[in-house]
Amino acid sequence: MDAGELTIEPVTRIEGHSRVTILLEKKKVKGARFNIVESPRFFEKLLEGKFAEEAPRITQRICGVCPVAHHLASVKAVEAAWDCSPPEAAINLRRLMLVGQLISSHSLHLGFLALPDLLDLDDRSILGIAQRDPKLASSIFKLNRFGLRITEAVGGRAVHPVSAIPGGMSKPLEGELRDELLVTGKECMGMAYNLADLLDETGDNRRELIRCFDLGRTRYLSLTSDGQYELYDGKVAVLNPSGKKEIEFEPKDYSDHIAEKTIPHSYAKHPYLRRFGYPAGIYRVGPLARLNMTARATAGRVAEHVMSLAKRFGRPAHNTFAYDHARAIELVHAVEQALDMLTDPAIETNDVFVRAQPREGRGVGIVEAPRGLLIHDYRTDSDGLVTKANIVTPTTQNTPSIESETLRLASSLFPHAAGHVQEMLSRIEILIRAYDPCLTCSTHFVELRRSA
Amino acid sequence: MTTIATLSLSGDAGCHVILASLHEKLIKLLEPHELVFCQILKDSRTIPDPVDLTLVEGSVRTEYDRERLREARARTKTFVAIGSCACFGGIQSLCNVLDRQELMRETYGAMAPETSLPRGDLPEVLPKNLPVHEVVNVDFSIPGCPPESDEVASCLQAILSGGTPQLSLKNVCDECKKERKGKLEAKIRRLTERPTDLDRCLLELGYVCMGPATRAGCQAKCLAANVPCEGCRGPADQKYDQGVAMLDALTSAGRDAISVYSLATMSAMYHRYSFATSILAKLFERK
Amino acid sequence: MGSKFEPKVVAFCCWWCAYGAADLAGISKLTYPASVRIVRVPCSGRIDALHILKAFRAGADGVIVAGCLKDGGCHYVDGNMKAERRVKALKKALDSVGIGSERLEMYFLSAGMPDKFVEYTTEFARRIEQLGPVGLEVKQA
Amino acid sequence: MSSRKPRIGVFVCHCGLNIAKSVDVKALREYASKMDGVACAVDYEFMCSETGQGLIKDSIKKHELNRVVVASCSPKLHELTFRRVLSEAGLNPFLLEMANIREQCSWAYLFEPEKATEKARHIVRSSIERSKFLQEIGEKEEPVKPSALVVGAGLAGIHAALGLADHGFQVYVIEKSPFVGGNAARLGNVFPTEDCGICIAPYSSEVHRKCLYKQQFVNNPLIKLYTLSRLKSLSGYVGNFRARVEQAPRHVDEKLCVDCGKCATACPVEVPNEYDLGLSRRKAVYLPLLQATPHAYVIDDSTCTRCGKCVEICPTKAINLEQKPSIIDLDVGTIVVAVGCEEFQPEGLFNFGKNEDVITQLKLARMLDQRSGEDIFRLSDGKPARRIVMIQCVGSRDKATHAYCSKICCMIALKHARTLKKMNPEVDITICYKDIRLPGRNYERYYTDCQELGVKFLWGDVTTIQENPDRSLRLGVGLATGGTASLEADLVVLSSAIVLSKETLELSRILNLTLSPDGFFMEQHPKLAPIDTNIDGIYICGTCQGPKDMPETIDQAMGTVAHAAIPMIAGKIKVDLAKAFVDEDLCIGCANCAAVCPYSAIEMTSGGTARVIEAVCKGCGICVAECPALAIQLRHYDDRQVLAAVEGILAEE
Repeated sequence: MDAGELTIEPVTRIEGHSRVTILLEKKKVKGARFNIVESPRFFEKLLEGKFAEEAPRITQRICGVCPVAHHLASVKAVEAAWDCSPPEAAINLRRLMLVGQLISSHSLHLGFLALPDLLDLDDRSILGIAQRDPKLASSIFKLNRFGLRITEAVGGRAVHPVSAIPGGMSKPLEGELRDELLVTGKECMGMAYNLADLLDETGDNRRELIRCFDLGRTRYLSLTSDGQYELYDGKVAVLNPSGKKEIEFEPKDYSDHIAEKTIPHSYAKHPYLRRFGYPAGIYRVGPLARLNMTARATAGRVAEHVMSLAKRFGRPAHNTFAYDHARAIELVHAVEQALDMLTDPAIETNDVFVRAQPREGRGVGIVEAPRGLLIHDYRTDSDGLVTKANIVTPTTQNTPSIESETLRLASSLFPHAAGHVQEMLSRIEILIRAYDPCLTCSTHFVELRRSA
Repeated sequence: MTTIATLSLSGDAGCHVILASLHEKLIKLLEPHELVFCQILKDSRTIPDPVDLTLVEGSVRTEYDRERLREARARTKTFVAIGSCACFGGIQSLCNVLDRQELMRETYGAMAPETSLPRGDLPEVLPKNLPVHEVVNVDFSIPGCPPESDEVASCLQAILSGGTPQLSLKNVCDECKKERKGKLEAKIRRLTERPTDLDRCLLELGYVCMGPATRAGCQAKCLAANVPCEGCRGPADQKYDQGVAMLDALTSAGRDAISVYSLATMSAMYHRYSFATSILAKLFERK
Repeated sequence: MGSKFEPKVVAFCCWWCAYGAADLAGISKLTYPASVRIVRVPCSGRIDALHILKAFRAGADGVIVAGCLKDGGCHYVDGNMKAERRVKALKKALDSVGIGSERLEMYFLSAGMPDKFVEYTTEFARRIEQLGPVGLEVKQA
Repeated sequence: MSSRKPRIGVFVCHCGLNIAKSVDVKALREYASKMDGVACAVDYEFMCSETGQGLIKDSIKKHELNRVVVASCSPKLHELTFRRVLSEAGLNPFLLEMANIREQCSWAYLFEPEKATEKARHIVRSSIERSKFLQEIGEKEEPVKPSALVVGAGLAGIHAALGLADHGFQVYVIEKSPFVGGNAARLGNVFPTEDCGICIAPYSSEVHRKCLYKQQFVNNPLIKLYTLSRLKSLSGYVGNFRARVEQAPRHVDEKLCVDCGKCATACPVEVPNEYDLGLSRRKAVYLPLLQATPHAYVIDDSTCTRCGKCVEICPTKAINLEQKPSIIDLDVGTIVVAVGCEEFQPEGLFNFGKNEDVITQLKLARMLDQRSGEDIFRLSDGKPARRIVMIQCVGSRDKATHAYCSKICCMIALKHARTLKKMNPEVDITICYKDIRLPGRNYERYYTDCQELGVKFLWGDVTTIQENPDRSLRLGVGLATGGTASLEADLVVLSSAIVLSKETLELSRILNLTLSPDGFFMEQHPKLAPIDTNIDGIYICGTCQGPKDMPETIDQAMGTVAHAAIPMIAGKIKVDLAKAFVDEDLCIGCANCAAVCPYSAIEMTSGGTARVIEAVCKGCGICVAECPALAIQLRHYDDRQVLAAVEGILAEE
């Protein structure tokens, strides 16, 4: 095999359609492309002329895996545009829902997508896990169900919730639902610990595999509130490859810092930090970015795991496998947080809504989706209709890294891979999966700054 | 043993999330059968030929979608459309009123600082977004955005045992707990205000609630959360146009929101999920 | 071909008034454009938005809704007024889908007004002639 | 049968040359014969002739047709004929579709055969396409209760009740006031016969006069009268109405009361007598007039102090102050509405309400009815009224109040002027008018009499009215002939308009009757169905339908008797089922349909879904367009049928 192309199509066990192409020339890897062939659905254009208060329920259809994040980023954008502050109780419910989303999404990713590789199963699927370790499968299901159930209890529906409306929430959390969630939440706690331990063990067991994911150092971007872990509010911070906070900006100023580049071979675009240019300014978001950003984990199991992670990969951790471990750590933290919130009687507060007044304005709503920073940016007219919209999804932000790491991984493997092409391609897939890319999301990355 | 494939076209993978969320039920359901293709759960890369049952999620937006759909249909005995994208075109059909070139230009065009349009080996975007049945024959449809997990389980069970899936023939209002008083308020209300009377029918209060023209089976969950029905499950009888039915009902009730707001605004209310199949969308198809 | 554009106009006529007026026009040997094609309905209030839209879909270049006179002329009390509201809303919708509101019109007349029937339909058919074909794909049967 | 594959027979009529002259009927038949589903196509000179009908019947049998399209004249002419033909051939009549190629085609394009033929093709194609979706429609029978409700016991209501009772039907009459007679009982002598308004004999009565109210009405065993009663609600439909009536307490037992009057003597409360428009006074327990029917005292709850003196003194123990309102449910087959009218109170016009000597004609009627000498007197100071001015069209023919003509005010004014002149020729009477309208038989005599008696007629509008120091009034008149005139008057009498009372609005809502733009109850058709209403089984008569005089009122009352009797004599009504129907699975119970139905033909069941009462539905289909759930369809005009006609008429050839 001297020259030609190797392709993986479709990349499996990720959400959405992509193709990896490795270009070969003279027994060397010359290039790699990560083609997102998932169809564009033009959500930003679609929003134009629609009632902005409908946007939270429309835009969440961008993603069936992290609809809550879109739902909430959208409602925050509308509230920002209309200068409307929902009551504290509503924000608490939204935070709870976001944590629920994290639990369902992370458990889905770890159980259905990532673990089959890491456990090196014959049948690399959830069915294989169910066969090999029914107890593990059952705890993955329980965790996933707990997350979905939180979304349903707070949002009205398990997938595509409806309750976040400009001005707050359409309903409070009913007492009996809270009681039910507390009971299942406590059951899930142990399972989350076990899952995190399992990932930690994998770190030990599969050193050789993991070592090949040491593919360089990048910047990280996430929400943070005074150095603390944050999903819903706060500022956006940029961490440099050495772990120093370089930039911190208000969500509304995101476009001053982030620029986007159209990529010929993809329906997604590559974002980068303006200050550093492209491709130097590419960065990563998601679980690893959030953990790297967090100054200090509190005590308890979360702290232990964070230490273990730091010990294995340094701080900030750059090894892409660390994404999976970070995801498991976040899962533990999310279940803990959910239990904390549910234990506080304030979660049942009835006062969850203030009336919103449609007006002309622009608003940016940013939340941390399971896969990282999610930006919704709307302009509305005086009738409250959306005139322009821009949505930046986490996978879009990770795509440049996915592509450059694919190239690096392929290059490092290829000279030794003769005769083991399948193994090489499989590793590339494992690499891509670690990002938990959601390509249904990634196609909606657009800036609609129409030329005058 | 039945061989099963799932295919996702243009959509948000929500239907696959629902499938996954069947958890133990899914394992049990699949036990006597074989899942031969499911890009999101399994590593197989092509749909085998032949396959007994294919579930297709998502709508047809690109040439690539269309090819894969045709190929899957050709290889499949029983072909099931799952979710409202597959059944009615889904939410992305609201763009069907816009020109494709303009969409592409505005989406990828005037962008700072560098500008270029996607090209190369990317699939061509079709002039409009289509529901599956407008490209190939479909044996069953399970609508919803996403469909209810119980419904998906029972439909699959029915299909796998050789039967016909039963969907509710009633409308969402049938399952709604809100009280109707038989009096419509003439005011048009938007969800910028939460309903003042949380026990009262939202349609009567003036919200555009699609419950009357939408297939039941979801237990009216949105209504239980005080949010009007978005019509995500399509009409109970698929030969009807749910949005036009609502438009009719609301105009003569004096709440002709459509004469206040434009079609672009109201289509997202009346036809949020079914615009591609609506008569209004059909009227766009110029010579 | 150079031949003049011959529009297709569907005239939904309520049984009690407009249909009667059309009959009486014939009885009086009055003529009006042959492009006007009459569809009988019991009451103009029966006409769904769907019927009108489907008429356009099926190739109509213009649609007339003809009902009884206002202020008590309707055989079914106020079906004509309900139809009028629907037509108003639909005109807006037609504008948005690019067909143009001027291709849909509602007329009110009694069974004893054949001259009005002729006047309205002639005027409308002229209007559509000038507008030209709607340019829709005619649905394949 | 209708579910079978359509086998359509197309029958093209030449109508002599009426169709064949401009439509190429042979080519049309040929065209139709090639259409999908057409089993036979025939043309014939006159399809409606015996031979033509026979041709259709034979073809139905021979070709096993299950749909028939007749291309001929307007269905307005022969739809029923051809439906009968289908019935006789054993096909359901609703499997017929007519293609109107005469009125809407051959006659409209008489000299343009090509156009006519082409258009005929469109019409026939549309009919064929529509016929494919036609379905059999049956009919059903509903029983009709042989009883009637009459609302209002004035002149119209009494006559309607008597007529219906004469037919042998049970009649319930409800009247809101304590006594019957309505406005007619207050008018004194009435035109054109100058007899006493409360004693008019019905047309069918015995040779000598009897007082109507005392004799026939009260003694008729088939008439049950409820005074002080109001209709609260109505449910059901023709043949099977249920009316809920609330009766206020009378406090005096009608059967026990012997009219001794002791109670009234003992009663300490004295108030103006509304029957006399306050010209006389009555007690809280009272009879408004000696001839009152029912002939029993009544206690007026609003003024009674509950002192109990009447209870003590009543010799028959007829009085019960504790009596409570009662609810009565009446099951009836038909309803006659005869709630009458009121005289418009022209507050603010011509100093009415400010000056006691400005009165209406009704008050003058009461004054004349009570007269005891040759004069009537000013109400302000009791001096004889020697100069009287009447003003016509007050509140009538006037856009600011009521645009319509109240029709009887001219006659009332002339009647009163004549009576006054006959009482005292010295009285000076001037009538200011816009037009004098006297179209009734024997009415013109009043005009000539008045002229002979010296009544002055002044054509013009009264523009000013002022009070002189001696309390007399000075009127300025703008003459229609130009210039002005000035009149002095002791009494000014306003000929005020006829209007419906406010509570009639509420009644129209309860009965679901429509009101015409002038505010009166609306008849089904102004000419062809003047006593029928939008609701089958409910009829209207008298002044509640519009201003009219007594002969006309009685005409209408008799008319309602005849019409209401039709279903009750038959004992049943036939209902064809070409009506709306509800798919209960889809119905969401929003009640939109019930709200828009002009006939109250849709009721909500206990199961929360809508139900069409077929006997009431008139098949307009308004509900169908209205239903957001697409749960209602109209038989014979369902969506598929309408759309098939639309697509058929537009299809390319």
